[in-house]
Amino acid sequence: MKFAILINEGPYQHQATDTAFLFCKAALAKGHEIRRVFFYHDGVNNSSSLTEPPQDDRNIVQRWSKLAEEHKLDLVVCVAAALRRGIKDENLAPGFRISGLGQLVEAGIEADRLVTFGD
Amino acid sequence: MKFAILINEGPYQHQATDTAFLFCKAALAKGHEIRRVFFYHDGVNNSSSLTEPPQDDRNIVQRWSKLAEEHKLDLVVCVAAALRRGIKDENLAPGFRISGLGQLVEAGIEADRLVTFGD
Amino acid sequence: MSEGTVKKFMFVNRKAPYGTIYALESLEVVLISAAFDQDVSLVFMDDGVFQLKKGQQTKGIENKNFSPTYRALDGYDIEKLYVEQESLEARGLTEDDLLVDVTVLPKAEMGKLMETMDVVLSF
Amino acid sequence: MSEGTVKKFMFVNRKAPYGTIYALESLEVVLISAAFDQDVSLVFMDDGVFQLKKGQQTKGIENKNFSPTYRALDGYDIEKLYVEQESLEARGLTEDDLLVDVTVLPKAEMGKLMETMDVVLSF
Amino acid sequence: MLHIVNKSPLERNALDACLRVAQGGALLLTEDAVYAATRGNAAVEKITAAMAGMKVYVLGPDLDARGMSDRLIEGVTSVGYDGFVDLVAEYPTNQSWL
Amino acid sequence: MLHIVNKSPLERNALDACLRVAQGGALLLTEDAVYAATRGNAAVEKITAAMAGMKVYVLGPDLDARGMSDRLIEGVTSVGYDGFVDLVAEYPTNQSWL
Repeated sequence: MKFAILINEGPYQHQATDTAFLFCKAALAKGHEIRRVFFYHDGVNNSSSLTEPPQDDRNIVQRWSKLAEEHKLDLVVCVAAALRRGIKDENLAPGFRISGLGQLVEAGIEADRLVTFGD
Repeated sequence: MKFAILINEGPYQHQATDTAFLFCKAALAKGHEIRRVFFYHDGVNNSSSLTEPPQDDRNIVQRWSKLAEEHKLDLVVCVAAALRRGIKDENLAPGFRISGLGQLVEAGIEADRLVTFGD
Repeated sequence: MSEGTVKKFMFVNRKAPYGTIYALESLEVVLISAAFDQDVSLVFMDDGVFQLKKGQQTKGIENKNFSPTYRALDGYDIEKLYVEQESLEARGLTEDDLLVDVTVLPKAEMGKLMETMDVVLSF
Repeated sequence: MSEGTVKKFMFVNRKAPYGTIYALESLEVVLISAAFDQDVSLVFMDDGVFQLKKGQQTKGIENKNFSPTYRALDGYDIEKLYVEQESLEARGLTEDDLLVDVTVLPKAEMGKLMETMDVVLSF
Repeated sequence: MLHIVNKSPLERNALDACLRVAQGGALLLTEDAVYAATRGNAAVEKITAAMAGMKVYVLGPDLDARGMSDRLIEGVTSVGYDGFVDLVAEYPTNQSWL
Repeated sequence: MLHIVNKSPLERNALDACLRVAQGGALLLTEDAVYAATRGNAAVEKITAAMAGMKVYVLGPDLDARGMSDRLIEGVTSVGYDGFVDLVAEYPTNQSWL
């Protein structure tokens, strides 16, 4: 089945992005396809290449980049939300791309299921 | 009177930082001193030099930088929270500095009032 | 595959304006969805009904008043606006307090409407 | 001026652990405050009481279990831990469920204690 | 002391927690909390009851932004940001019920 | 449809809103919402009442993280992330009550 994922909160502050990540991993392990992960609102902060969590903590951004590489995931960051919050190509982590909100609507149309993670 | 301010949420997502800013402006206009503004949790995102809000919207980061310049405000961003969220010297807006949590406790000790703005 | 596909999208707005950005950024998604010729419904319940309150004046909080945009939805062919009756009542509001024409539905009807959707986004 | 000043600091924890980062980052402030030789009190009320629940195992959510830190507060001379009785009761918890020794106070006593503070930080 | 609440009374438990514990002093409603002091809101009873023991203020600019200025209940005082500053100065301690 | 709630029932109104409007289907409690299905929580009655009309699930890893696994009330099914995926696949639509 084809899933699309919407993530509305940033890394560390809320658990939403953790839950989304573990959901995606489980879906992929079951053979489902993740059509697109769309980052909106503070969710865009998940794509910052500059985050540096403590050694003993999970690295949320790198985890997304790695999952994207392994499974050819399409991680899309909303451009308008990103500009508001200071995410640009210069601090965009590998595997993410910046694009418009139309990518979210398109994912909703093309996927069999859209699941939202937020606050 | 000497005030210290604690801001726990990022720009645009929550109104907390707007309220804090307008509170500071009003306090300064009344002749009070702002001993320090401390940015914690997602509040550290207020210091990103890369934010670019739409033309017709307020520029929250620049507004803080400007107020700091005009009134010699001490805007301190918590280093641990900042690293977690991708705020570093390279994307730190003018007028902010990155330092430890001790600066918050110290501000609480030295100021007559500490006011928290968050979610 | 998206060519010609028409899905029923529902945007559920449950948060007050200005306290957080969800109301504003939700509206941005709604406007974009119109360009995709989808079947779009907007729901306002809980504090989301406050988004439609007449008379918003945001100068004092130095924030953008985006409420006039709700009046413009019509021009984007977004005409299905639903408000939950119980939410209005708990906040002392009536249809007359709202910026736009809406269909007021009691909670159970709202729940049934949700069941008919393909995609539900909640803000 | 801060040299030698001792203020009464109260940290009010009202949020559950893991759902948001407030509990963890609040703990970081508390530990720092110990280094400043202040008079520190911690309050746990509403969902904040869940921070002290025994038996937290965070491997499944791939998150750091920071609850053992509450047991270490003692070593930092942070010994004034207060829990609101009504909050415990509404969540089906008793003192036996908590990781550390606390003083349980009914709501009015908690309110009176707050009134005696110099600085109150709420997370 | 001064209690500050910035959350909608029908969405979060912040106002309830504050009113349960607070021992007099003053209550300032800001941001989404201003709805609590508007006519017809289900939380009005709580505010009215609280007024017996504490002074209740609301941040006017937040009421205006939300189009609720003409619905402020009686007995609650609307202040601007300068009034907010005065309240913080007036009470030796304050707490934001986040 | 599948209703997903991730907020504590005693802090936010998300669970109340969901249960007020939902017409059957399933309810999955995740993150801080898992407390709603634990013995002694003031929200348990609501969950018990909801079970008459819908299947109720809880995300097990979130229960474990919070030290509440031994307090899950009867009649609620604990699932892992794979079970979460299965539920999303099983129901044609889902809604996260944020």
